[in-house]
Amino acid sequence: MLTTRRVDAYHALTVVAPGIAERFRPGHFVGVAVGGSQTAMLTRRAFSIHDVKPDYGGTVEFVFTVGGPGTAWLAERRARDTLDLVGPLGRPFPLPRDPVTCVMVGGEYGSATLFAVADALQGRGCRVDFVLGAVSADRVFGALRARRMGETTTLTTEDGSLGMRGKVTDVLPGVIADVRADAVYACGPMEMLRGVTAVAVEFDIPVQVAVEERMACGIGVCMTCVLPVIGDDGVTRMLRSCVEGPVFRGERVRFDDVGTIPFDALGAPGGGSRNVS
Amino acid sequence: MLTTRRVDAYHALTVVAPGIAERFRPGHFVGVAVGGSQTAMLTRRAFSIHDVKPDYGGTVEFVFTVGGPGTAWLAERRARDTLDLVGPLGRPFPLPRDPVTCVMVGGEYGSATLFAVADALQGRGCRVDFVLGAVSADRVFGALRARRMGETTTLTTEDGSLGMRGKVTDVLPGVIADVRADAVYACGPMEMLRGVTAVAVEFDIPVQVAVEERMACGIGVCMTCVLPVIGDDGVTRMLRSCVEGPVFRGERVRFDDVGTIPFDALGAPGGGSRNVS
Amino acid sequence: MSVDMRTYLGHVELVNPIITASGCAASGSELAQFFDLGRIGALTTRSVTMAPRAGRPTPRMAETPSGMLNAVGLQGPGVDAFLERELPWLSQRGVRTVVSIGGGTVAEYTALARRLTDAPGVTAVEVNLSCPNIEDRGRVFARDGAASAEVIASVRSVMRYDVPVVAKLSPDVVDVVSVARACVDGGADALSMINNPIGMCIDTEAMRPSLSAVTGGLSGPAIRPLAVRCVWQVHAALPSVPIIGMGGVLTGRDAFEMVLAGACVVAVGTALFHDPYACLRVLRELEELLAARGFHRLADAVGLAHRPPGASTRHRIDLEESSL
Amino acid sequence: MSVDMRTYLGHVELVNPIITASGCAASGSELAQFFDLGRIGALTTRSVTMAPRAGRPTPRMAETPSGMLNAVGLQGPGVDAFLERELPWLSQRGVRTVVSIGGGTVAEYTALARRLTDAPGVTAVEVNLSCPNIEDRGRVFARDGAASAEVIASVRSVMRYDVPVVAKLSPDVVDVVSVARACVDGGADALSMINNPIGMCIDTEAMRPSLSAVTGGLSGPAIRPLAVRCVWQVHAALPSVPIIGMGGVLTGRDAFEMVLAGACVVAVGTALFHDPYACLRVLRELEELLAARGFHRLADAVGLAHRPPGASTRHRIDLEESSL
Ligand SMILES: Cc1cc2nc3c(=O)[nH]c(=O)nc-3n(C[C@H](O)[C@H](O)[C@H](O)COP(=O)(O)OP(=O)(O)OC[C@H]3O[C@@H](n4cnc5c(N)ncnc54)[C@H](O)[C@@H]3O)c2cc1C
Ligand SMILES: Cc1cc2nc3c(=O)[nH]c(=O)nc-3n(C[C@H](O)[C@H](O)[C@H](O)COP(=O)(O)OP(=O)(O)OC[C@H]3O[C@@H](n4cnc5c(N)ncnc54)[C@H](O)[C@@H]3O)c2cc1C
Ligand SMILES: Cc1cc2nc3c(=O)[nH]c(=O)nc-3n(C[C@H](O)[C@H](O)[C@H](O)COP(=O)(O)O)c2cc1C
Ligand SMILES: Cc1cc2nc3c(=O)[nH]c(=O)nc-3n(C[C@H](O)[C@H](O)[C@H](O)COP(=O)(O)O)c2cc1C
Ligand code: FES
Ligand code: FES
Repeated sequence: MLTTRRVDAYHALTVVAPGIAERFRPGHFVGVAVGGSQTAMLTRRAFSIHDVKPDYGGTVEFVFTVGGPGTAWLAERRARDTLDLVGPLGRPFPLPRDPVTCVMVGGEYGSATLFAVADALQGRGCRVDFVLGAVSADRVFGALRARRMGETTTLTTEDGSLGMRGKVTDVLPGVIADVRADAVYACGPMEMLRGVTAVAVEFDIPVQVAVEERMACGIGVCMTCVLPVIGDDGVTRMLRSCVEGPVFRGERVRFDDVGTIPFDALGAPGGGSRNVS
Repeated sequence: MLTTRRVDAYHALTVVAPGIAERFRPGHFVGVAVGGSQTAMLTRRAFSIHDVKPDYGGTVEFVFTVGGPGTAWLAERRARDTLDLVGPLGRPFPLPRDPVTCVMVGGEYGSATLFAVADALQGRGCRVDFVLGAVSADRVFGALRARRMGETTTLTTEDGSLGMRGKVTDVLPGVIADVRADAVYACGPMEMLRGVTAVAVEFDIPVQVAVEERMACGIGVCMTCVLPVIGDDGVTRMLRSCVEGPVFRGERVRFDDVGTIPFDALGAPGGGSRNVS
Repeated sequence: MSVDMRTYLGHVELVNPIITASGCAASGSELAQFFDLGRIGALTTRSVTMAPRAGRPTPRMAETPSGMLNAVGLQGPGVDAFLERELPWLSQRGVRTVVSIGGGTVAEYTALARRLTDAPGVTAVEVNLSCPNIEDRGRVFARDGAASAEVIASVRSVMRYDVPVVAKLSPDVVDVVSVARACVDGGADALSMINNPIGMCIDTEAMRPSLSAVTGGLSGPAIRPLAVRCVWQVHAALPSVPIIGMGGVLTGRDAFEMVLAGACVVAVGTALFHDPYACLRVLRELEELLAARGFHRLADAVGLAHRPPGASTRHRIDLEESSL
Repeated sequence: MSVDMRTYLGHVELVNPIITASGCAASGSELAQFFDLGRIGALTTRSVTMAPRAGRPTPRMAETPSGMLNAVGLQGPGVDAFLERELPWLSQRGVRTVVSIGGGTVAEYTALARRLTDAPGVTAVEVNLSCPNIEDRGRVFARDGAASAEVIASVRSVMRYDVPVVAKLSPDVVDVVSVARACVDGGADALSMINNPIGMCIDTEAMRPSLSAVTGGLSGPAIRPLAVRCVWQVHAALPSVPIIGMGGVLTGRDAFEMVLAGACVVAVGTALFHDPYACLRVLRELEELLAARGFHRLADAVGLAHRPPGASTRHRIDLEESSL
């Protein structure tokens, strides 16, 4: 591990990981082992990759908030400690062929993953605008960088301590209209993704969302991270957010049914199969 | 935690623990929590107190070898890390009223606990001689200090790399005879304590031994650390080495029966009670 | 805001729900050096047997991931010494005492109960059913509903009417609810769970079992999910029966989990080996958690996790309050 | 010194004893990105069901001390898709495949076995008996020796003679040996243990069960002592029956513990979630441990911890060697 810094309410860790940095594409995440040897914490924690740099053969940075014991342990790491990472994991964000206008919508630490996407988009001549939000100013991640990169940047906080008082979905329609957006990229809490998707559907423009589900493995073998997604054939399947996601086309994700098995999903109970376990 | 140092094959940790230092008497041990928060290692590790000093309100030092994961974790601690100690625990060494001659017999890290005893004995005008042994030179603990404190110091190693080739029990009879010892104090592997006790019995002088049994609590509540000890009434009972020991009169400990329930022990199976669990 | 932590075992009131688990506090006097035993809900004794018992040979313990194995074998002085020395010591200090009993036959359990029935200072009797039934090829009572019920009925019949009889259940069964129901039908005033599931580990250096008894009882946080599941299932089936929940409780959060699952009393066992003050710490942490969530009474949280998906907590609490 | 790591499931030889545990390697292709599946003893598929299954709602997992709870609910594409896509993918790559099957009735298990019997690339069939028996009020087959034996007998009767049938046992029983014996009498060629004991945990913030399914299967090191105990007891009672040992194996040391207890094959499950390379690492570590202790053959270590107190290891090994 290389450096550790505080960014407002967040911790940022930079790790030397050439193998991961090399294969990185925007939207990828890493699985981080927590607790050290003899720990009682068995499962890796998933974190979106915020940034990769070429130094030291390749470094990876991720940003996190302290929630439970695993992130608390990570927050105590010091420079030169070693970290055990697996990655890059997940399906990255697809990028448009043409130089279109894209709105990047980030909530809380969700913003962290968007800057690499914006980089790539700008590399393809796309125009990029930012809409970042959180409950309070100290939880809005990357406002400065957004201002530097984006044509426009709109900030929202629920307590009004920064930018507009409210949610990103309150301002998103205005932004999409003003900049004549062709596409939306979003990462943040599921509730926000649902709202952002609704807005994009309203404007009939494509929206790519990076979702978050509880993950035990991150590599597609445990089947714990599923959510209901509509396929090209119109059939709803319980897809793994770690390997078939975390990036999905927003309108394909049945946000209202997350945490359930929709009756019309393939293999739903009663839908022909019996619930044998 | 204050300092950490290597002493040949051993690690020595000094911890600021005024409450323990204040109540310390030679023979006491501490229970040390290992692994930090969220660790899978549930039980404290027991270590004899090697030394206490008045600095910082009172410090405690213990000496250990790395065996399993708990001691491996302890060996990785750095100065200024915090340690969770319980103590002082156990029954300390009884001291003679009169200024007699005592031989201190230490095996491996067992020597560590003897110096505080020797101090106390010399404070009472006793003559102190040392017999320290181990498998090899780097595992003989405290030879220098013994040479400074003891009238005589005899060292043994099984590979002959320091002092006489052999075990402490090979040289002990000679030492007892030469110095006309009145009593023996011993700490080390159970096999050594058994041998030392045999020698002392041979010479018909009292011997105090500090034993070692697997301990889950160290405070007398779990009943896992028992061994067969003969009481004043001649009855053998399974006594807890953490609270009724670790110091016992050697001739009272039934070394040959450690790891068994002697048929004549109070409450032994068949001895009236049934084995209900 | 202070929380009313009183709770009941049958009709016996405990000042708070945190007690020690049997066999994890020896005779009580050992812990008394660390804190005033009167401050916890009750102290549970090790399982008392008729005759003195030397227990099992050592090694009696082995550490396992987030747990430990023990094979103590009910070492203890026997009921005579218990009644002469240990129980009086506790009652003189006003320590509420749950006396655990263990036997090899229904007759032995009954004889023990008879010895206890007139002894002063017995708050409740906990019947440790995880003992081999000598009359049934050493099959453990707790694994058989009928055998358990027979023991409980017999103990209940000789025990003083105002001393609750608690049946202690094992998780090593096909259906813990059916055993629980059998015990309640047999006259149990309360249930405690879980006793140690049986496990073992092997010393890969010696290439032999780590415990001299080969197998031993598994305890500690590793078994908490099994314990919470048992408490949950039994409370769902028998909501009116008081449950002493135990198994891997290290913190107030863990105790709260047991309470939410349906326990009105929570026992702390293995945690005492790591922290002699564990009971007081768990009690304080539990009270803080309850207060932080706006509970006025512990009782309002018991089994709360069973409420239907719709129902809110406040609602439930308001209901309780309005019924004052 | 290299160790002969070959082992046998019935008469089927495996190049080494380390396999994946059912449901912990999905369809196999996911792990294939990390290493060549041909290098492990075998890959066990998730439990295949007749119809496609969407499984349980999320949350499906919760972390517990040294373990985790899962309630996936056998999500899978159903036997048709399995035979069309997943099995051929494996057999084309020469991956030895243990196919796990799960059903709600004896008929369903039997129908599944019939579908598999002529499918190429089935190394063995593992019968996941931890499924609710629809015809017995949802009682899990594995908890009842007779029901388990009925399933095994029926599967055995339709399965090709040269494909071993493995009965997978649950620890949530009174006596694992009696269920094991019933399965062997029913025709099981081998036994695997343990499937997940049932546990639960509660989210103390939401004050509701952490899993949407309320209860789930406990896995990981926390349950290893239960697994080792089951393997030990069954090997002691049925020394000639091959045992696939699993439950919390993270390292070569853990696999060696299973082997010493009596397992000739060791399955790695939850460890794969933490380390995709776990199987290869465990295999290497196990081989190193065996070599360091002077074993020439894995087979010489199987059940070795059962040797009488007097007997030395060398002795045992020499015996084996002299019998070459
Ligand atoms: C694809 C993906 C990307 C993520 N990126 C970030 C990020 O960039 N920054 C950040 O702060 N957080 C991120 N998260 C959430 C992060 O994984 C959780 O906050 C973290 O696992 C919590 O661990 P804990 O020990 O603190 O909490 P605990 O609640 O103790 O975790 C217990 C268990 O639940 C799992 N878990 C708990 N919360 C979540 C969650 N929200 N999502 C997935 N698993 C969870 C943990 O992995 C662990 O197995 C991401 C999650 C996913 C799925
Ligand atoms: C009274 C007493 C004083 C001791 N003093 C010292 C000392 O000064 N220096 C030193 O190096 N060692 C000492 N020991 C031994 C020390 O406690 C063990 O070496 C240590 O617990 C091993 O922990 P581990 O995690 O490395 O090994 P592990 O084998 O992983 O320990 C697993 C479990 O077994 C217990 N255990 C293992 N070995 C022993 C043992 N020999 N005695 C008691 N419990 C054990 C541990 O406490 C733990 O609960 C003493 C033991 C006792 C009882
Ligand atoms: C060392 C030890 C001794 C025990 N002795 C008894 C006993 O005598 N009687 C009994 O009913 N339970 C006994 N138990 C089981 C505990 O009372 C408790 O049910 C179990 O350990 C689970 O709780 P815990 O994880 O908090 O320890 C013992 C447990 C341990 C660890
Ligand atoms: C996420 C998950 C899914 C599982 N699915 C199955 C399954 O489909 N069929 C089965 O027989 N066992 C299943 N198991 C049980 C494992 O095969 C194994 O028996 C158990 O987890 C113990 O091993 P472990 O501790 O190494 O994981 C599953 C376990 C987990 C953790
Ligand atoms: S986290 Fe395991 S399959 Fe997605
Ligand atoms: S270690 Fe627990 S009683 Fe001695």
